[in-house]
Amino acid sequence: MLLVEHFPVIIVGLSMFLAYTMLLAGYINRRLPFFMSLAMNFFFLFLSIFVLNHVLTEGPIRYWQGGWRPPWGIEYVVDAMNAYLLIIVISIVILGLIYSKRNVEFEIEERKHVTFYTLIQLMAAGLYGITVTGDLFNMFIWLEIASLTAYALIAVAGGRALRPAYNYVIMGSIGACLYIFGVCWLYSATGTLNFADMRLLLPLVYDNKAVQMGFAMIVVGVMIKAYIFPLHLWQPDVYTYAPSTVSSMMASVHVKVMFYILLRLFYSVFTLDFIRHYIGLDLVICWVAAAAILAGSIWAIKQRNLRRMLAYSSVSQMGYILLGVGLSPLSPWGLVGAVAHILNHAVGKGCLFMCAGAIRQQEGLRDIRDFEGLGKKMPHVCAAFTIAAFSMIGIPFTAGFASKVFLIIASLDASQYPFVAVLLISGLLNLVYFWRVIDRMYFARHRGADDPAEAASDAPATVQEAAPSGPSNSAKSGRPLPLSMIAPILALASLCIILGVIWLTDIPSPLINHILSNLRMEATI
Amino acid sequence: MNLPAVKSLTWMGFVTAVLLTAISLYAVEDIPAFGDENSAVNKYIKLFSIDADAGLAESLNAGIVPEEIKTGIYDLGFIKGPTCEGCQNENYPTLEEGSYEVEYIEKGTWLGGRIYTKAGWDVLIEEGEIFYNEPQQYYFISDDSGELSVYRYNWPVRVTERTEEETFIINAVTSGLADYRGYDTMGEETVILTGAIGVILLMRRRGRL
Amino acid sequence: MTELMTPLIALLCPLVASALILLCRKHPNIREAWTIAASIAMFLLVLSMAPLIAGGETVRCILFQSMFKDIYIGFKVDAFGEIFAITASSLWVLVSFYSIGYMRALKEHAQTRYFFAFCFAIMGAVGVALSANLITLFLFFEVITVSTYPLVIHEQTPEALAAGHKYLAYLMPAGAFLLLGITITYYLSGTTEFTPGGIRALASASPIVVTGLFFAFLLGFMKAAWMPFHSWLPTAMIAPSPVSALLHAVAVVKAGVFGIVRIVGYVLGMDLMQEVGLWLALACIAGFTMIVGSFFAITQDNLKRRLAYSTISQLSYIILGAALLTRDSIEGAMLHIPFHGYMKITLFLCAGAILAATGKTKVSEMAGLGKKMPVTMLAFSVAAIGMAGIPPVCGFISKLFLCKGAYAVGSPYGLAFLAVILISSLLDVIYFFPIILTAFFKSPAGTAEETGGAGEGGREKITEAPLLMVAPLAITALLSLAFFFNQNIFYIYDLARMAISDLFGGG
Amino acid sequence: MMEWIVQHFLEKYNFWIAMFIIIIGLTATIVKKNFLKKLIGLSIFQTAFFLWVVSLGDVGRDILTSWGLKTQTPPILWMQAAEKGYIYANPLPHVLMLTGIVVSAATTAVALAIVIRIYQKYGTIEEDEIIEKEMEFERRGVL
Amino acid sequence: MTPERRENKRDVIIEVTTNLMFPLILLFGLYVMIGTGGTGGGFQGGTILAAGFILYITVFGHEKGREKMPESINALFKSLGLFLYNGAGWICILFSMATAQWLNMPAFWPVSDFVGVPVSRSFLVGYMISVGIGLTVMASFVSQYFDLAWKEEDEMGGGGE
Repeated sequence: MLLVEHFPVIIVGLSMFLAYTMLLAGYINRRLPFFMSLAMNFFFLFLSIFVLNHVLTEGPIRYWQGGWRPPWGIEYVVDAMNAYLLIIVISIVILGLIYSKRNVEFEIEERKHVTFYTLIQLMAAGLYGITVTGDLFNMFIWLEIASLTAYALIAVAGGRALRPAYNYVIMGSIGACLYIFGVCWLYSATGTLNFADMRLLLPLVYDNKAVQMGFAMIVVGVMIKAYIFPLHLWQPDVYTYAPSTVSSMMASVHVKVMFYILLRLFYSVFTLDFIRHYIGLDLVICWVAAAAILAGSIWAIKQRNLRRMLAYSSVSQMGYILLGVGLSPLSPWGLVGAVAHILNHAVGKGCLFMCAGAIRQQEGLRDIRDFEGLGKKMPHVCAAFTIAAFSMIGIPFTAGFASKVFLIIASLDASQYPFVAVLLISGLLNLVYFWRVIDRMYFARHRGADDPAEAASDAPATVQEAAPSGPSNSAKSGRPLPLSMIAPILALASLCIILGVIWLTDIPSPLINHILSNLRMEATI
Repeated sequence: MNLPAVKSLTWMGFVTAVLLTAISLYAVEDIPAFGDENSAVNKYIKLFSIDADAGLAESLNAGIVPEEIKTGIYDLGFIKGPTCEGCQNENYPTLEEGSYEVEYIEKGTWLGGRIYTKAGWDVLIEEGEIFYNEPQQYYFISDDSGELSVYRYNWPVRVTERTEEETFIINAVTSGLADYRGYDTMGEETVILTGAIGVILLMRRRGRL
Repeated sequence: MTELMTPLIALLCPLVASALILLCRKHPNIREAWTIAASIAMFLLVLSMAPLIAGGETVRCILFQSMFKDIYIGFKVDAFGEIFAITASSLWVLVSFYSIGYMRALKEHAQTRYFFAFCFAIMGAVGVALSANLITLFLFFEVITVSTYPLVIHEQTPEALAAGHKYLAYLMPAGAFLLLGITITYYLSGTTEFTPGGIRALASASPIVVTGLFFAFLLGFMKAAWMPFHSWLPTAMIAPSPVSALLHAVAVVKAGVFGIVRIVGYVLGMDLMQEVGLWLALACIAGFTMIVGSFFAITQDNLKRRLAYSTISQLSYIILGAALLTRDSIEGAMLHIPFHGYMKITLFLCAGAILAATGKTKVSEMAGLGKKMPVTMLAFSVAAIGMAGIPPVCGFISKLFLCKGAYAVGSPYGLAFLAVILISSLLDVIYFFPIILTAFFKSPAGTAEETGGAGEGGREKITEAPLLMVAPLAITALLSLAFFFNQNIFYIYDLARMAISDLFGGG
Repeated sequence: MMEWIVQHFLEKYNFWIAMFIIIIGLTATIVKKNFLKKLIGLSIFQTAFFLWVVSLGDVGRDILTSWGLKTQTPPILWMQAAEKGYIYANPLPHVLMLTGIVVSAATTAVALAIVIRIYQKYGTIEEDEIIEKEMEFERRGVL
Repeated sequence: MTPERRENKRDVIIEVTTNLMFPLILLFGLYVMIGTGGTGGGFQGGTILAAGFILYITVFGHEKGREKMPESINALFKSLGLFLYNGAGWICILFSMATAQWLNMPAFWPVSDFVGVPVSRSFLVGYMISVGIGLTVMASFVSQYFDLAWKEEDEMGGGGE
């Protein structure tokens, strides 16, 4: 067995091992866990690059836990999609850790840091586990680890974060239970839990009603976790009040990994043939995604709290990815757009949430209307925010443009013309609510109702608006931001531009073709 | 969530209840009956069935799996074969001469802790020495009502047969928990630890952590 | 077809300059030295390609292949693009001198941001000129849109912000429509390359699809300020004068008409336009815009708004020339791009100079300025005469070609559009000459000194604007005179002939 | 109709009992305003679901019907099982659900911790009152 | 979970009974954990141990409970159990096998036979795992009980928005 084939399980198991050790190391020195976690995650990034290289050159890695061949034992499958996602998750976790060092010192009392970082590491372990596993029930375990850590990490902010955290506990548990419920229905029809084995057995029982309903239950359960539009009710409050580190990590990678479960289910367990012909769900998915895109953008326009606005923007951006998935049975470009947007949105939204946390830490500002002249006070953060906002809008030479073009081409290729209009309109809506912030930061001199967008949003916004207006009643450390917080923000912002150029070239096309073939899409680009 | 959201939650609750009822009414026809030991969960899943002409039964009695059944299993992608497209080859063995053994089993016999409600042939394919990592497939070919149905055995059959010689544990639940699916259990313990750490993070007011 | 890195280097000049400007924001002189250096370097680089292209070559520079099959991001400089590139880059040199004088004379704030955004806007304009296919053109189009926003709202007053929002509200949906058109083109024909005479594969599409595609493109090129989608342009005149001069007389709007000519000549193709009958729709829009824009211009008292409406009507000459689909008309359109650029920039620079010197923005206040600032007003008069198409200014040449083209159409439509051209030239006379008359021959009212003294800055005596502002506008005025006598400065005329022979074949 | 009831209702009563309790628990989870009641509903939901999955592993129906009075035995291998004709129950659902029980226990612990924090902060665990208090906090501008 | 705290009245019967039962409960927990023929029963045994400790804490209060099970020891147990479990896998990785084979592959039979009971060659790691699970479960439940049953008015909320 090659050494590199051990790397996925080393990444997962060692990150759990690391978490147990961090708990004990907290007794020696409270700063130690952070540095251990940072160093080990760099090591994991190193390993995951080898994994991606091996996958692209040699083919997928199949790793039998305990040496038991599937379907008797648990199998880890790492193909191009996993390796790609694994690198994204690890890099964002590393940047989030670097960012969190001083931000957590500001937001959370010092004696809780040990358990905080232990939980962050456990959440990372859960995300890595979901990414590499090849077994439906094993995936449930990692899902629960990631979710439990997320509940606790959100609630630690205390104050207004408690009730959203509790709502998230309830909704998330319902989602996980629906997931495992559906898995057991599939199990009752096929008697196996392994992805590959189930993919071979399922075509025999496609017309089995338990299989169809189990599929629907899994989809609903995962959609709750990934806050697809009708099921997103828990999300905005959570992202608004959670600690900045946690909300940036969750918005960038946590939800992507949750969505990856959906991808894996669609492409590796079931087939697009099943989704189209046995339950006819592909266009339903497309329309749900369109509703998510428009509704999320429109709700985001009505917000005044920056992080709440970003939360609703995430709802609409998840709609982009879902739209790509829904279009993929008709055109490979849909899957390309989804895969590309998973990365682009992780980078851009992580940067935006980090900027929100940084603004709150230095200036104590949450309300968009208080942002006048911020471009002078914190130039780096505002520049990064602008670039990431451009990426969200889809301005050329930023990352978001590429995925928008892929999705438009996909919907033309699938001859689903309404979604072209939806994509273009949502780009303009993103422009409206992000440009408001940029205006405030750089150009606005006078505060008040001179901004038409805001004057329009006055009346409805008062009901569901939560942030107290004005910088008066909020903790703030007037000191300028440390480098350890600015560096990840700038790194992500520059990644937005670098990716925006790279997606225009044909450098990623081998990776994309590998992903398409590993997800059993016939067509290549 | 704010007040309108709470109201919508109420409605969502009732809608969920109705939906679950409808789903169970719809899907109950394919849920295995209570205590059915032939269900896919408990014993085997039916792959396909071919009509039994005379040759097949003799060749099976002679201990040779006939070509029709081989090709049928090939086409499903379970076994390394000429027509196997995109199946997990390295997980599944070939169905060559001598790599499997066939034995005929009467109706109603108890064997290995399971009961045969149909007469048929047990086909066990394995390669390599009897220990870890050898590819294995268990098939059962029943000859009821003039046609041969090919089944594939599932987890419990294989485990209840092999657990003692492989894991030296007579308790099949424990061997499944700690050995066959031991990684799940490690994750489970980690979940417990996670819960404890989360409670510490939220609640603890004194002490070091 | 020669492979050169020149276009890439030419586009890197403003990019590098913008970074250096940010670095040197503490030292104004060094900062503006970078602007000057970059503008001159880019002009020389663009000009260095001209003789090659005028000789019939095409310079191509492929940056990278994109993930879509046979679509690359890169530059292909043909004669028509070279004309626009030369215009924009040469005017940037003058305007950068001018804007230094302007910004310092008025002691504007945020000058670093101004020059930074200016570099990006010019990069966008030249990139549009040099781009090889629609995708590349779209990338630089959006760069123009985003980078001109800080310039438009440079004042940062609520009115300026409202104007900026209006600007975005028009141009961002335009970008969406352009993207739609590009993707439809790729979906129909599998390529977005500019090919003289049009993309062949589009000819097989159904007329309805082609019509929808054409109007998507037309809405996408809303930068051309064709009516009724024009009102962002006068609103954006709240920007400082150099911005209005370069961006709203040259870069942005010319990029729009450039795109329309590209669509007519190089994407849809003349034959398709002819047989689907789209040329008539386009020509009607253009003629409507010419006449109505001129009437709007007559009613304006604010000088810059009057110039803005004149821009709207003059741009439609180019659109009309492209729409008529004859050799002479398209040649006239191509010639009108640089000629109108030089003349209109002169007018805007004069307006800025008047504002800087006297603080006057209204036409009615300009009585007697001709004696106080003779150079400015002379340049203004030259450009105004050219606008009206009266020799000896270069406006006459392009309008002559347009009239020949309109006559060559032959059908009653052609004569009608000929009449439209002549009428709107007459209207030009009507709204420009009062300014000249007021400035030169109308002596100010009895309280002229007080009104002059009451000008901003409380200066007692009105003199010429600083030299940095007067020299560029004098140069542009002289250029627009010189183009009448020798159209081949900067190889403009050869390039136009070459573009025509590309489009129509033969010579 | 009759045989549908016999076939799909009486012979699958484990499924129906489980679904009944699941629906009760899920509805309580979503509808109740009291946070502890929500949690109780969630536990009911999960437990009923475990009940069903474990009942999937039950065997021996055909024995009772066709082969006289033999019964199943837990999957602990003992020598005489085969010749005595006992058959083993399916171990896998037990394995899975042992894990699931632990997971639900951990979830309940974290949820309880959050509920206690909420009680310490707001003095109540009724969602409506909490929301009113939050509105009031906003008006006063505290926190 | 009423916020005001009642001073707990001591009750001799309960305390004496608890003192008697406590070691027996622990002994029974240990038996369930490692006493049966094979491995397994880690979770159940750990739960029984935790129940014993929880009974003791309920009767004698937190202070004495912390004397019986200090916080640091608790955290040590929590991690130690998982070290045992996880470490079993790491040993196998070091020998370049697949993880978590619980050492009963032929390479390890001599070790197992040297240590082990003849019925079970996976004696070594089997018991490692049982004890690990038991330790983790016991420590986790006890610490959860410590924290959840902790009656103390703390500051309203944390640094959340």
